[in-house]
Amino acid sequence: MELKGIKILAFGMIAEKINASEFYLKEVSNTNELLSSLNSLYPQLKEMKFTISVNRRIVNNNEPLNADSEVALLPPFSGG
Amino acid sequence: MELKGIKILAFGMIAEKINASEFYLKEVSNTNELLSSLNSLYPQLKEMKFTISVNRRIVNNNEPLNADSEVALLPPFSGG
Amino acid sequence: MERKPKQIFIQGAISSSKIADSIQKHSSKTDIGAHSIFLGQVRTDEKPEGIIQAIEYTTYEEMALQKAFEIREDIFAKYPLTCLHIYHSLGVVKTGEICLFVFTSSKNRKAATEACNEMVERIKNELPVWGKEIIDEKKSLWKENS
Amino acid sequence: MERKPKQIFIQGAISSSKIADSIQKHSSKTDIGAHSIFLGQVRTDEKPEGIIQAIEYTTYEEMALQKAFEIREDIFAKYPLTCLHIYHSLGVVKTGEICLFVFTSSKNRKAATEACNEMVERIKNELPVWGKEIIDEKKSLWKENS
Repeated sequence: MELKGIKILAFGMIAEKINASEFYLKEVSNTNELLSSLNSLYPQLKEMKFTISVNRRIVNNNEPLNADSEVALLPPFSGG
Repeated sequence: MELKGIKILAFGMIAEKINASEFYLKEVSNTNELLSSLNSLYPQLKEMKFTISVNRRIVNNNEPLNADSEVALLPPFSGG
Repeated sequence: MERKPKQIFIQGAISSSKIADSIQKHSSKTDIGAHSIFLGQVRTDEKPEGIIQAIEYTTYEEMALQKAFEIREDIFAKYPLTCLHIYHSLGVVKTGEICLFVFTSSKNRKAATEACNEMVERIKNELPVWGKEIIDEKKSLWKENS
Repeated sequence: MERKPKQIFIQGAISSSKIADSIQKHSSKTDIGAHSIFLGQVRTDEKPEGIIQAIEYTTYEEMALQKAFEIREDIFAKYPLTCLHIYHSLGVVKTGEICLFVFTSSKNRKAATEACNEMVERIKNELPVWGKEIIDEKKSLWKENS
């Protein structure tokens, strides 16, 4: 975490908008901080709907993050 | 009708009970008369559940019959 | 286009390749978004008289085809379907084999699934078809739909 | 026996022969009386941007397999099923081709049909899968489930 920060996966239209399917963010210790950080880094995400998963579970409240957390940005599902 | 009477088709367990899938009945001018006639001819049908169709339509009330009527004795359906 | 009663009966079991062909044929209909399929399979059943090995189906064909046609028209009027197919076996179908194939297709899934369920219920209740459950060469029972 | 997440994804379209094989395999399970199958087919759709030619599916695979496993366990706990199979396409699936195959089997028809419907709803709502609707080499839209 000191070196690269937390790994963030992006999918679907989020990955398309930010032009990356994987990136790292430093100095975020919970999901609220993550959201603020994303908003300043990628203002284009502001008007987009997405949920956050931590370790493959969707989180609805502020969730602590650490170096091993696997975080993902999930736009609305459209399988089937 | 004068010669052979009305044609009666029998299916499933009814055909098995009376040992015939087709027979003729004389002097029946409606389905109530048909039922009485069946009861005396085939007493084994008395305890059996079946419906009657005339010209491929199920009848629930007394229905007139003529030489051209296609009558069938239908035990409970068990397709599928 | 006037629709007319069409054949729904197949002699013996319905093969999985018949089902695959039927699915494959719909790939040219690109307005379809959802298919719902129901398959009835002959089940081993233990009765006091013995174990069911097969069911032998008979029908009053003219009436059954007319009734299947009416049900089909009702379902087409009720649901926005693209296609609706029914196949029912006649004669002997062994346990593990398919005896009923109902196939509905529509733009969105709700119509296809609801129509398929309703179709199956109506077929079981309204088609003059009878199943004789065969235990061995001498013993059989008349199937009852629950 | 402990059940574990298993692969549900197939690269490209789901073929009708794959579906037939899956049906055929169940003929040895003679306690089955009913199968319910749902198939999702990629539909031609006219959007202001153009006509949809294909959908390209991507997923967050580890999460999707875990979620599919959880849904499967829930459905098995809720309905008396014999079998339950799910297959979903990844990559490009053209209009007219099958992208989703859900297959439930049970002794009596009610469990199979209800479980199949519930499974399809949950897959659409809960699996992290995304469809990109392809109009041509340059244009595409992100699919939204209704």
